[in-house]
Amino acid sequence: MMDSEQYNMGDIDIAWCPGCGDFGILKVLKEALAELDIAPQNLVIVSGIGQAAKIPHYLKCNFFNGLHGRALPAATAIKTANPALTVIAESGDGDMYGEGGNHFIHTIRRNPNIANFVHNNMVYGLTKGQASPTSQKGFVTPVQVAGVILEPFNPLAVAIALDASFVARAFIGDKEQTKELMKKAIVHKGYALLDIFQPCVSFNKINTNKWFKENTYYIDEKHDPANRNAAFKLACESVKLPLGVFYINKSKKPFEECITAYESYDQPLYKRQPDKIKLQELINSF
Amino acid sequence: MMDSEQYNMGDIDIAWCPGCGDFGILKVLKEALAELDIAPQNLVIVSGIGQAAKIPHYLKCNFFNGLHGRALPAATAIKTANPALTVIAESGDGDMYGEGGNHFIHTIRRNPNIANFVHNNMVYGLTKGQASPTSQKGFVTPVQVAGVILEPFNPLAVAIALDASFVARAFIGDKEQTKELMKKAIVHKGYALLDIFQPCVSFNKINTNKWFKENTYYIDEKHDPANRNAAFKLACESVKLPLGVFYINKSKKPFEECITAYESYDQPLYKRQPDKIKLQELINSF
Amino acid sequence: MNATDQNDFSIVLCGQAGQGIQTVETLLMKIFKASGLNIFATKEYMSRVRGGLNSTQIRVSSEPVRAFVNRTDLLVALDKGAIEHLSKRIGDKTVILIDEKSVPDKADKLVKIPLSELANQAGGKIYANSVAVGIITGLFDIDQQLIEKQLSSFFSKKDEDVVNKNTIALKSGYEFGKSLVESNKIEIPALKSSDLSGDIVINGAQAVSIGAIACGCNFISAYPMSPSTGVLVFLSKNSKEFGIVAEQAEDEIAAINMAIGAWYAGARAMVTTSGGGFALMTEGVSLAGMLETPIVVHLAQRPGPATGLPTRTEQADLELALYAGHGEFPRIIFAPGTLRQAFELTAAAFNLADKYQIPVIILTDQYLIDSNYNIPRLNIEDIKIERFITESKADYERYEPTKDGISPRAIPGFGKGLVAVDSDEHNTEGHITEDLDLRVKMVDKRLAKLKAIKNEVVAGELWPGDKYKNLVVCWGSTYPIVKEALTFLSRDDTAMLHLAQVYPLHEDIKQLLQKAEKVTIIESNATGQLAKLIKLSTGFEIENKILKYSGLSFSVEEVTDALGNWLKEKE
Amino acid sequence: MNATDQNDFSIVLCGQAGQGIQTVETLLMKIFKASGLNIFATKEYMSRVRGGLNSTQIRVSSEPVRAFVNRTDLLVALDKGAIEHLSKRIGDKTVILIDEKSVPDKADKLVKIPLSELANQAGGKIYANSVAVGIITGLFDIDQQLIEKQLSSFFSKKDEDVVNKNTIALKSGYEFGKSLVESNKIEIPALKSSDLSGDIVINGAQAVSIGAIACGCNFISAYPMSPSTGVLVFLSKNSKEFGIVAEQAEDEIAAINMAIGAWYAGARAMVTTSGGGFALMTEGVSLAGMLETPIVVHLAQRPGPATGLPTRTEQADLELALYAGHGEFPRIIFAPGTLRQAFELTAAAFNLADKYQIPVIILTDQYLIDSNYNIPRLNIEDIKIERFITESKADYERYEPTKDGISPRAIPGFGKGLVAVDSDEHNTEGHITEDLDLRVKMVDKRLAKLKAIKNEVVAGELWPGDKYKNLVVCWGSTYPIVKEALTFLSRDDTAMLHLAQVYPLHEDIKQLLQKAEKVTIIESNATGQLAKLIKLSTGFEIENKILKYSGLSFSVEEVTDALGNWLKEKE
Ligand SMILES: Cc1ncc(C[n+]2csc(CCOP(=O)(O)OP(=O)(O)O)c2C)c(N)n1
Ligand SMILES: Cc1ncc(C[n+]2csc(CCOP(=O)(O)OP(=O)(O)O)c2C)c(N)n1
Ligand code: SF4
Ligand code: SF4
Ligand SMILES: [Mg+2]
Ligand SMILES: [Mg+2]
Repeated sequence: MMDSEQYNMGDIDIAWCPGCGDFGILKVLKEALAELDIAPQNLVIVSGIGQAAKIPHYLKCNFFNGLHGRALPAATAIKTANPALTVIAESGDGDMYGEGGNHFIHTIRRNPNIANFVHNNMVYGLTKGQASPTSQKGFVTPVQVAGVILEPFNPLAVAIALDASFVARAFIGDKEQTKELMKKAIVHKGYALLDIFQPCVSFNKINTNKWFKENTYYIDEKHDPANRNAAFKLACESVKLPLGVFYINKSKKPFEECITAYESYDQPLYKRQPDKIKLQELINSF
Repeated sequence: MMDSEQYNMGDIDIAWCPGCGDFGILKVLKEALAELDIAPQNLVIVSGIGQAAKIPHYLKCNFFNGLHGRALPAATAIKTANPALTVIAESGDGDMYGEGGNHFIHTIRRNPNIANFVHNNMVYGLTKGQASPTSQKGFVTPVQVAGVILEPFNPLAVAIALDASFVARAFIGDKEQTKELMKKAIVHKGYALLDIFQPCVSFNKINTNKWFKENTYYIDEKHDPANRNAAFKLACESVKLPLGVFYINKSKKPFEECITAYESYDQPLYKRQPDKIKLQELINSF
Repeated sequence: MNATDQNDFSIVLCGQAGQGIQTVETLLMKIFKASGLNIFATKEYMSRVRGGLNSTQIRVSSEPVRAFVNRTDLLVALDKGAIEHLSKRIGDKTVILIDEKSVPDKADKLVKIPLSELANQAGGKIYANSVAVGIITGLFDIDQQLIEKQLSSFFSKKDEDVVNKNTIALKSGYEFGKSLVESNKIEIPALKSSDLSGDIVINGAQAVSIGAIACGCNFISAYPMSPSTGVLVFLSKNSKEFGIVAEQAEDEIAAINMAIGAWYAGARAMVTTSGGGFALMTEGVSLAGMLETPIVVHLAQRPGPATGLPTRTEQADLELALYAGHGEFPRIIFAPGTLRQAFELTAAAFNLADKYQIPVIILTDQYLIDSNYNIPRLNIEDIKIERFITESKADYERYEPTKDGISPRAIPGFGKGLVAVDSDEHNTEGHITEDLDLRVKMVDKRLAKLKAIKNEVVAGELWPGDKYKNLVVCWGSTYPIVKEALTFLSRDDTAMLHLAQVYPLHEDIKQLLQKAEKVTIIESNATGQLAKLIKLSTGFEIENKILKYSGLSFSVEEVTDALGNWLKEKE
Repeated sequence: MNATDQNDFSIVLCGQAGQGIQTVETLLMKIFKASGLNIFATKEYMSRVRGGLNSTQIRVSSEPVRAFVNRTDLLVALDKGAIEHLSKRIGDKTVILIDEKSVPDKADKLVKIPLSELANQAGGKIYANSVAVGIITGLFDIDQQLIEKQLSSFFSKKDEDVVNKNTIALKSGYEFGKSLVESNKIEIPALKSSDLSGDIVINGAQAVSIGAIACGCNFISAYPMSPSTGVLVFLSKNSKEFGIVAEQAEDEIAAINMAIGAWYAGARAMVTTSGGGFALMTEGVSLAGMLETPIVVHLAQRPGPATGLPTRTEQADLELALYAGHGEFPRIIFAPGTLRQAFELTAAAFNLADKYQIPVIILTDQYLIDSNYNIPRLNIEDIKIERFITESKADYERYEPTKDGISPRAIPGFGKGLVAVDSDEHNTEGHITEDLDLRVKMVDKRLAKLKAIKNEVVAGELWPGDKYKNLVVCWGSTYPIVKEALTFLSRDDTAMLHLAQVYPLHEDIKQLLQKAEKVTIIESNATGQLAKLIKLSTGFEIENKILKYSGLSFSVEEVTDALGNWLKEKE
């Protein structure tokens, strides 16, 4: 086990609001990585744009802080180009489920071996408090002046509907459990969704730390994560929101292991050179 | 009941392949519209790009044949701008679930009162036979040379996961039932998904008419469409694919009825003029 | 401390995000303006919700003021870091007010104020803003009753206790402010007040929004993105009152396709976005071009590429706006320079989009959007809503050939005909075609509209007049900055040519340029995008360029200096 | 019937989509080339899978041929509608072969052929294609053994029965074809054959694909879109053999973000798309600009706006390619004119993207993509893969300042350092910044690269040489068409200037233009986009423009006529 200190950036200015749940996620992430012995050099965090998406700036790692909503395609490609890297795609709920919604559903189908951490504060933080796809009905914002009227996006139910290989939810109010879930998601072979409830102290005065505490509970140990229908039922619960691992499909092979590009070659792409002899033969055949 | 003839375009050149399931859908659509007494002038068909998306060119109606993948936002806006219109968003599986995937999930959340007909031939027809999101594993194409490796997109399960207000599937091999399902989808108040199995005789030699016949069955009448978990279970079935109405959520109000723009005004937008007095007051208040 | 003898005074408030500078700014603007003083306020802020350092400049003046100046007469430092943050804008004469509790180590010439103490006395830290408002209004000796009126209307929706505590805080600040002047610690210029009750104070986002509503905008679909979100917020807020459909879309692609769909069905729709969002709308812009469906785009610029500096300003998306969309079709691009222009041109955008059935883009930027000043009340009677919808006959054809390329536009459900629009090349009925002769006709039809469009281009504005040897070209938000710089230089041989419509360019521009002996251009970008467009449209090459792309707007002084140097060259 | 005395012969096959013209085309190309005749083939087709009318032109010649001609020497009408469809390309001398069963009502000068009869005799309708191949090869009296060899290798993957039936069909057609010549119903020019065994026959899509693989492309992510899909198909097909990741993305936005991610991790990645798809990639292009991550884009143009004519050709996305992306950053744009250039410049794109860490766009069009001709075997030894990846040290900084703006590029997992890239404005380490002085430095750094880029611009090609009074400018796919037109006009005072790199333009171009007394430009678009770019870059205005935008390529005759008229003007 490494020391989580090695991820520390020293005395930096963190742009999050005091009291934000993002701090907890950052701390837990470092610990999870340390406990899994993942060296910063072998880690790539891919993020989009938003408050959550700033996270790679606050720990030592390789990172790709790309466009709003577009972390998953970049993360998939990075993992595919070099499967030896540990790749985490991490952003906010608006980023992953709003702007990035199409990549969310198709990355689940593609099933690359990456972990997808979504800071779900049920609001757009960075742009100052508009509704996010997960905002609850009635949530009033400067844009949703009469309250949100859209059905909240249910990432877990959708992931289960798409037969995702790993589907879980955490609440950063419980750091220990969040860390354990992060670790499970990272070591899971295949796409692993971890939706993390994260209070936004500046713009979400409804879904506060207290609210999350009161409105969540841990899934019973008896729940069999291989049971898709049971997982779906849990995911649809809305009175109290379950936390923990909802669903695991162990039968799936990750994308990188299925594609033909790795059938006859196993080096990462950066080490490859085209086979000149074969290529000349191919040319000559025309 | 009107005569379905009134939708006929006369002697036109239809760009579909002889034997294509799209012909059946066109025929049935005209009949369904006639039986529902919907005048061409009050109907808007919104489509994207693809073989299926050419459908509005082949019947008399108002239409908006927009961009590949973008039928749903346009359809939502059209319905919202003028709720008196009957609006159908109709396109292929690639269009609706691939390029248009993000709109698919968020339109379900938004729940405008439109019907969404998806010609699901499990392939990209117009661009000559690449895999579509619904192509089954192992399906070989010029691009998926070693066969599809991605999990097929399950539109019904996803729609149910998003608590869509109406979710159904038809197979055009059975015209009567397809017509009935179309009618139900159109009269349903709110977003109504009808995924229609449609054989593509040119590019899908696996999921043929015969295959669909052998691999589908009608949902038992005892199934309660209000039961979301049961609906989900049905949607996940993959040995034989169920047809019929999977899920109806009657408690939902359509988008146009929830927005504030129609609270104090009820004319369609094209008849509105800004309230000059109020506006001048607003200006003066700054 | 020395008094300033100018007739305007620049106050800068600087503190962390989340400290409520916004409140101070709004209150001060209201109070100053109510007391008959002209005001201008603009801000620069970081892309974060709390912490960091943001600042707002408020100019108070006897005369109308509309531009950002580098000069700071009074800095109210709500945070230690303010002094370093604003070091380039602090001069010898700057008076710095700072809380006695947070004086930085090395700092001279500071005036300590009991900000936190007075706030705590009033009830807690959060009242510091009202103390600050009190101090500043005390310095100016503003009528107390007037202040109280503004304060209570500002807090009208809060409960009594809040209003009382703020009043106490403000009063104690006010007394302290007065004492600073009385003890000669600060000298405040005697500003002449005048009757400004016919004026309103708005910012760029409001000007655009009001222009839209006034001209019948009744549909907005957008995805939040700084600095364009204000327009979505404004229309959402007024959605019920004015019957506007205001929808936050799942992404910018949905937003523009919704807006195009809405126009098709008879709405007057717009989208509001910034560079990255507009980039995603590129295909949609092309769709509008092909369908010949109107669309109004408000594009509030910020520095790129990619995410760039989300809350800063730049004028570097002109070329993107010009060429966005595959294929060839006409468009119109406005770049308002003043709040009044923002109002008028946004309104005009709706009429022109409707008339020519094309995309009309309003290019603003963060500086314009976030700048406030007082202007005479906008009168909505100045705006004429022109609609170009026809009731369809049974044999209606959406793309009926006409001389000027404009086919009468019907909408579904209004008339006996059918309205068919198609993103493929199509025949006159809107049906897909592969007839290549027809293709040529349709391209010509679409492009033909440019001819009529060119007949009603907004002319460039020459200021102070049309006698000049030296010409300073600018566009968009720099208008008031350049104007003030020229006023300052007061040379009767030099004029400004401001372009509020950047595409198509007015045909007189070439002549106006050629008339000058010397021409320079001022742009907030690194490559001189308008200069390129002018070269392309007129053949005239402007070699001297004054460019800035730090993310901060030009200041009057910067432009004054740059123009001063340029005027000296080869003289 | 009259014989042609030219040394090349233009055959056009026309029938419905789905009738298998593609097979006839491929087989004929193989057979003619094997028999020592030069060939050129291009097609025009409708955006549908079955029905409609598509046609393929095959030119057979003693000399290399590379361009589309309007002249049709022999039309093989596989469908009644063919004659009307091709009416503009049927001349007095055109011989039309048509199945005796489908002779249209009003048609003269037809030669009836027993197409369906012979096909049915061989086993059914589907053998009509082989009968057609037989007839045409019979006309040319091609060696039968050679034909059989090609036939069996073509059908090598089919079962014996299929091969046999096709052979029978072909043979019966062959006999019939021979009899047509023998009975003087058709006269075929005596074409000289030569040894072409060192040649290959490829099309544009293949040339681009081979260039990419040869230069180390090992990642392609794309969304299908005509006419760009061929490149995705080619790389997918060869994915296993060459270890290439080839992934069909859910949309174009995913495609470009994948490709950028792949480059970041050390791959050599490309996307292939057409106008509408590229429009969606606009934000991604800007991302590459900001991250300074290389990206190679193959953009195969088709007529717009919006969906336009999906299977047709145009050159109207140059401006989009030039300005796509918000903010300001450098890029390179190639527009190959020949198959060899398509190969070489695609390869070069990878090296240059890698070297300068910028987007490199290869602009082709449907005409180039779907055109085939024989060229000397491409030699992959001509391509040098240049990689610019450094192994990182522990203190590695991704955006280390350098003189030329190019920071050494490391990749994650290779070296001791960390590789951080950021779409926000960033410091040298790749961390987000709001330091506005740094912002200016970073903009300058990114734009500085343009200087070095300008030092290795592909020069325009002057043909036949550099002595001219009249200059004809063109770019991209029209190269061979213009060349053949000039050959035909054979004026020693007139030259072609072809630009295969359209951005940045080579600095000599201005001089080359000024040297001419008269200049015209040939473009497949409606507004003269290259002419505009030339004006912008050089100040030189090309007033005479020869433009076509019907969706069909220029033909040699059209260009010959247009140039002929132009040359006559003011002479
Ligand atoms: C294409 C594009 N559209 C919009 C934005 C503006 N934007 C930045 S972050 C954000 C939403 C942030 O919300 P979320 O992803 O939930 O993250 P949070 O700030 O709540 O952590 C938006 C809309 C952008 N940067 N790019
Ligand atoms: C932005 C964009 N990308 C790609 C295309 C090309 N394209 C046209 S139709 C189509 C797929 C059609 O498949 P589907 O929607 O399943 O319809 P089908 O033809 O099978 O009925 C594609 C990829 C396009 N027109 N626009
Ligand atoms: S705005 Fe909300 S999510 Fe963002 S840092 Fe502040 S508290 Fe956290
Ligand atoms: S390609 Fe397939 S889906 Fe398209 S018309 Fe032909 S059979 Fe139908
Ligand atoms: Mg959020
Ligand atoms: Mg399909």
